[in-house]
Amino acid sequence: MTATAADAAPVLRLRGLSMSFGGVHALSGIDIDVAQGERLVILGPNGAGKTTLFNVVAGDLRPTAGTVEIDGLNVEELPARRRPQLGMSRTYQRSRLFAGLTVEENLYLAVLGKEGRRFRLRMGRRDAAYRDRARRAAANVWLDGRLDTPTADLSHGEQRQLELGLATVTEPRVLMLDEPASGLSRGERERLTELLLSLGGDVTLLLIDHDMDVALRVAERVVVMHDGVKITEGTPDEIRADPRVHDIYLGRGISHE
Amino acid sequence: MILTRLRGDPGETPGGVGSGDYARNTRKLAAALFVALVLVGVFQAITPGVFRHYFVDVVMTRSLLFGVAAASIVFLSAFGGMISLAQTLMYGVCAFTVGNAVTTGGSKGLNLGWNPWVGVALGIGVTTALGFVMGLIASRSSGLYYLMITLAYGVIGFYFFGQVTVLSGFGGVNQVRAPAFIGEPTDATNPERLFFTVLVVSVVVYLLLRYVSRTPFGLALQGVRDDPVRMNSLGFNVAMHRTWAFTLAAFIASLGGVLYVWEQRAISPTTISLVGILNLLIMAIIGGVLVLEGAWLGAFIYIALENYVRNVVFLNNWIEEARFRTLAGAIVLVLVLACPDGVVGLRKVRGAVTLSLIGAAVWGTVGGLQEGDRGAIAGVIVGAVAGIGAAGLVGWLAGHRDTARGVWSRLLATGRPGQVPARN
Amino acid sequence: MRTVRKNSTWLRLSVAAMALALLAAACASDTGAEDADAALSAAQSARGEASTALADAAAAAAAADAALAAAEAAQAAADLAQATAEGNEAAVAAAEQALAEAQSAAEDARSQAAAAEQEAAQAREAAAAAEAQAAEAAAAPPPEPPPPPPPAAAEPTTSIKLAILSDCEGAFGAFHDRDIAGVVTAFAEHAGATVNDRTAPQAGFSNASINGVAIELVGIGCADDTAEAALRETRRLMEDIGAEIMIGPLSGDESIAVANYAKDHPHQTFVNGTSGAQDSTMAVRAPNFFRFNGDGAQWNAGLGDIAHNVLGWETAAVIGDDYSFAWTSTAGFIAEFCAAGGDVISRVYPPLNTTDYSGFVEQLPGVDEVDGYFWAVGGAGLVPALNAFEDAKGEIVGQQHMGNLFWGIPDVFRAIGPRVEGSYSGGFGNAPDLQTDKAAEFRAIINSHFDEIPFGGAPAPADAAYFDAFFMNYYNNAWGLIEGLKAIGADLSGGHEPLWEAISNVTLDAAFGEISLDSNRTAIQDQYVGRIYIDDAGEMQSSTVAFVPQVDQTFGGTFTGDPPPSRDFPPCEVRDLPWIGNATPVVDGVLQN
Amino acid sequence: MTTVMTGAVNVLLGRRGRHVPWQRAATRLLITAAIVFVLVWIIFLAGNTSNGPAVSAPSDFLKSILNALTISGLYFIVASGFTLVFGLMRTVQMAHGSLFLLAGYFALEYQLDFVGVTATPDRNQVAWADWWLPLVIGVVVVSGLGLFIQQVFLRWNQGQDLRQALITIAISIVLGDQMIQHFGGVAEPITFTHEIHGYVEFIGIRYGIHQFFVIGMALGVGGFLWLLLKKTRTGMVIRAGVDDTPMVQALGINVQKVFAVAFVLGSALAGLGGVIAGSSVTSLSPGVDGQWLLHSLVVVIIGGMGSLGGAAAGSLLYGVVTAFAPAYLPTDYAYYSIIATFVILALVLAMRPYGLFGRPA
Repeated sequence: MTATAADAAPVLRLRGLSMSFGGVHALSGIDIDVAQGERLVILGPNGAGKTTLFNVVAGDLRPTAGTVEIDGLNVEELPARRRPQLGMSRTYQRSRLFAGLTVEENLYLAVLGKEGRRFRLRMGRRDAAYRDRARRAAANVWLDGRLDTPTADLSHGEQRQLELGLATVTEPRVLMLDEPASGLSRGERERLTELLLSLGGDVTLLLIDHDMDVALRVAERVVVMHDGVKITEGTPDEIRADPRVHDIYLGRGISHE
Repeated sequence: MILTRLRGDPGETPGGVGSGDYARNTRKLAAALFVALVLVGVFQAITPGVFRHYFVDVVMTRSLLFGVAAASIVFLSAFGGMISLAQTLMYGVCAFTVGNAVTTGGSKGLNLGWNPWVGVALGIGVTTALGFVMGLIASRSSGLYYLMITLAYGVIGFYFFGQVTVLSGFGGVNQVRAPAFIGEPTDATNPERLFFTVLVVSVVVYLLLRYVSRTPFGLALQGVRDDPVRMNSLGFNVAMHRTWAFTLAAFIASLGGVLYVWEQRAISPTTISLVGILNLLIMAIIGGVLVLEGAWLGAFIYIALENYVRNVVFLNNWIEEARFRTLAGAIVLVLVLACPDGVVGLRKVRGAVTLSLIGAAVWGTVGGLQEGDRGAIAGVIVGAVAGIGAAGLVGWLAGHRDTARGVWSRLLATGRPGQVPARN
Repeated sequence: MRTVRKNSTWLRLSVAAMALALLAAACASDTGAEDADAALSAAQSARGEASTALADAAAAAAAADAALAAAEAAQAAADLAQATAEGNEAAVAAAEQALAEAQSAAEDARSQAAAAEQEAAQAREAAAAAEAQAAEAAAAPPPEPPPPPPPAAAEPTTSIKLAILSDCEGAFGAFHDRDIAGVVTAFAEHAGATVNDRTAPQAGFSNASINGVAIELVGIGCADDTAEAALRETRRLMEDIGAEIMIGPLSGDESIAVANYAKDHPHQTFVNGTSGAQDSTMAVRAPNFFRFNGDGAQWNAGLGDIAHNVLGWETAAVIGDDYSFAWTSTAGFIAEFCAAGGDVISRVYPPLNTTDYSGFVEQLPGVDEVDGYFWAVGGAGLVPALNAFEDAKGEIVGQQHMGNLFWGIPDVFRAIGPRVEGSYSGGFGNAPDLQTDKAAEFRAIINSHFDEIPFGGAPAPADAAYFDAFFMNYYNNAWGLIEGLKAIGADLSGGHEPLWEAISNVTLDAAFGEISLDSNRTAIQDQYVGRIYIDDAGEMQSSTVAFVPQVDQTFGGTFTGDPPPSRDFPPCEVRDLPWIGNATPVVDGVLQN
Repeated sequence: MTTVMTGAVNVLLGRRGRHVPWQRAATRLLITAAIVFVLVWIIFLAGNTSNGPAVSAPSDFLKSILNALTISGLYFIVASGFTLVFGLMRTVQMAHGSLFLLAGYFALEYQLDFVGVTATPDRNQVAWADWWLPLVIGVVVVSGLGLFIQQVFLRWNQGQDLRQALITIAISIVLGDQMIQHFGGVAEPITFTHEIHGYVEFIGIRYGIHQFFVIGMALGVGGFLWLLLKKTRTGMVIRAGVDDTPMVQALGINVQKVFAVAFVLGSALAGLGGVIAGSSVTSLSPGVDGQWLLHSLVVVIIGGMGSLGGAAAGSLLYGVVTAFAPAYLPTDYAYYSIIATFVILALVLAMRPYGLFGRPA
């Protein structure tokens, strides 16, 4: 795939997406198109609805209104567990790992989840291949030395790496990362940025981050949200220049985290 | 999450479950346990008559078969993160099915009079199928909710068998035949056959569950235990994993049910009443609900106490006043409060072995002097358990030693605050 | 890390050591445990209070003498029989003479044995050497016994091990001491035993002997009203402690379990405690399970007759728990009421443990649609069911209601409350208010052996047990066993079959009427109907109002065990029951015949 | 095929413009069908049943409804305490049934003592205070015991859900055993005072005033709890605590005090239920504790944990099942009404895994 972001049909299309919990409108009328291979960053202060948006797109929550299309297919009623087969994967803001299993087993489960045939009571040749993939993916997130370590024994940084590994091991077409850099050291953030930039051109990336360094270096396009509403979108430079963004976000968000 | 909470200190590394040193040590415990069991069996086989029959025929046999049933609880909680109180019902359903299928008359129930093996197959089949249905209904719940739903299953099941007189009624099904190779109970030539059967089934179940935990399904199940939300987004059907796990547990429990009905030759609703449900849970708790081997260990300790505690004179007098179940409740209370990993967790406690050996020796001697051989056996067992309990308390105190030290320091220190070691 | 490893070593050591300890304990405990005698002597020497080898020898010698004398007596008896057949008077006289001689010889041998035992006791204190000898004797390899362990035929039985099973927990836990007291009193009265503690039945008895054979109380089992616990305790008593004969259990389901166990263990003998399940004798039919009390149907004999012929009910409705005991209980009423010409127009069986009885009580006909109601609801359901009846149908009038034995138990009918005043009730076959010599004698027997018999763990006067059917049933069952043992000279050396034969033929001249056993080994006994009244002090009491002689378990042929009583068996039909119209009125405890 | 089915179902359920996966739609359809069938059965078809179809025996139908209301009221009183404790503290109070029974026993002992009898008195002997005072005593005693349990065993295990459940299980075992020891095995009832007891008859139905009293008490408890939760500061803190305990803590409110209050309240409701039920639908005997623990469980599983409205809905539904099953099952199967309980549980869980008003714990 060599098509540029601009002329490709949107791989992900959100229309009028709304989500309310009781009386609280976490999302209202979000419209976003993401093209194949695009790297989109969603910015916004705490409580802007970024993670809710992710949850809705990933299927963990069912939207109150609006549609989610992947490759033109309506998926908003499709349970989350069906979406990896469509090429989606995501990470979570706080690591959601399998604490009782080793690094390799964590990654193996991710592969298994995508490839199907899960209720087997026998390890087969296929599983050997899955494990190979898992080990290779571990190397991608610099965890190849820790394959047999129980996840619970990993450091925080390593857990974030594994979190990323779980999302990338399935070689998704749409990769959604929820604050992957949170809690990482400066060096680790550097490596993370490199990793994200090195992703293949056909991988569509959605990224939530507070960290402007990572976000704006990685982003091709930025969407800014506030109070569940899309405020603006544009290239990183446009966003930097937008006074509204300064008002709602840069003014308070950048000093910490 | 709920399980890591059970293990006590929230500060402890979350979920060292099934991994690391904890798991490796548990493996060793398991190996030792099974070697001991096999030794008992072999010993019984090569020296007929040396062993007191009662110990093998009743205490060991019952320990192992309840161990199988308790293992299904432990399997669900250790690998699936679900505490199920429906396992007693499951072995009851199987026992009732077998009973209805094989009895020939003179008993309550359908009295179908089928071949015992057909009955066994039917019992296991029915229980497993029921396990699937019940598992499916409960599968979208988790945590405490799962515990409550399964408890409701269990209690409803008790009323069901008590009230549906076509299948059983309050008096239960009696005169259940076992297959010929187990032998009739009147035929005293080879009473340990049942023991060996139960031993073999226990070992097979243990190995099976260990094996399952390493298969794709087993690993996925552990994933569900650790983080169902993530499993869902990775593409797993969490509810179905819970359902199949519950089904497998029902299958295991049904094996326990078959063995139970072979041993008792009868099954009645009171067996699966709330008391029965809690008894099985107590066994699992004594063993430590997160360690598979603990199921058999817990069952042994419970059954041994149940059988021998009355032989210890001083305890017997106390129990006459205060009742056995009070003792059982107190044991659970102490274990849950002081030693959430169950007895298998005691290896962390320095001196547990010494204490239990001393207890066994002292009480064994006292019991032997007072009551003869039975007193000796009882004393050894009760003493060992008491030693374990004491160690648990000591260990618990040790776990809180900083607090204790803090209190002492504050009491003893003279105007030198801040000297309290704040090690954690 | 290091600590963990160290601990794991500890762990391995501990498991190994515990296993070893267990093995050692189990091995050391009893070499050759199957041999009853060897086990006995091992246990005795371990306990340091049993006979020395010397005593054994002396007792054995005496017993041998006794056996010799018994053989002579038997020979003499045979001669006598032969002579009688021939009609030779002289021979009869000679044979009688021989018999008398043999009997006195046996007497001598018996007293000799007693003396020898006494000697042995003295010798035990004096000779420490004998102790060693005893140990040696005990350690000597016993002859390899055949796998099923009946005692070797040649050796005389020196003692019989007895166990009692009762409920110390569960719904009947409060009766534990009374149950045991029943057995202890029977042995004290009929087998010369000494009551160990006149205020604590659980201390048991000692020195019981029949025909020189000691009866030793080796264990008291504690069940909780469930079959499983009863079976567990039975196995503990019989297999661990090694009892040969057990008296118990208490409740119906327990007794079915125990009867089944008995059937599977033909080298032991079981005598019921106080349970009244029909199945345990009629369906299970174990040859070694005996019951000197009636069952749930028998206990209602007389009620149907009174309902139809005294109260003039033409129609009745029955309501009972939906399980076998209540079915049996209502079956007794239905069979008799219909036999007498009445019609049962409604049978309602709410499930046990029903939370809300209103839906079931609705199914009963109204108070003006039927002449009367028979109640066989028990436990926690009885009062709520009556309350629901009041709510749905109208006030309860004593004349319109009857109950089974539950209405006859003071604690229960007092819980129901004064509204059932005037209603009739079934019973257990006891009638404490009966003014007869035998009843008075029974009461005196209890008071002569016990000062106090605790109830529910609290001290209570022994006299209170007289009113308790549980006590009476345990007493009668133990007594039946004693009579059976006496009939065979307490000689179990040939296995238990002779004992079974003997017990089957026992007839007890019991306090409230003669008790004998039918072919299913259940009592044929007299029954009494009670009626609830309120005494001058305002207390509810039950007085005996009718006496029904010799009711058997088949209920005059109504029941055969197949089909068992159920929701719709027996059907309502006019039949001939021997006791209908033959019930004797009882007024102020005096039979009016 | 799927689309057609989904579409059809959507039309049927009146869901405009939304796709519903067909499994979920089928479940809904099944449940709708089940409800419709039950209604049609009760109203028109129930021929071979003890009550008969509602159209031909309307007074029986009304009677069943009244019975259902009475038993629902009792379920509600007991289960509301259970659900309150769970909602706030995430504690499954397994000793709830034991407290229920214990309060009953205390009330019984004191009632007998006050009336001056040793066994169940006649209603006319029971004066007003001879029922109300024992009620208060029973409730106060188990409230105290509840406080003791909470302070001694549960407080320092806050947040460890399962451990707390196991602790209360152990406590219930000990309590159950000791109650047999002290109060014996004979079932005994508490007696309503004659002021409460009495009957009204209308359109051929006889209905007890005390049954109305039970309904009234349930409404009173419901109203009290509603006022407490909605209108008082404590209630607001409790509600906030249900939603987010750490947040409340962070606001500087003494959560421990609120926990203690809630636990005492929950225990008191168990005790209140025990005394009222012990005077009406049950008598006090071993095993009743487990029975009412089951009732509490079923109510909150149906209604959803931690929700007062859920407890009310669950009680009502469960009460209807309890009262209608024996009346409207075919006569031969009326004995198997326990199965109806299981079915209702299964249906609710199939549709809403956390109960009608529940949320994931």
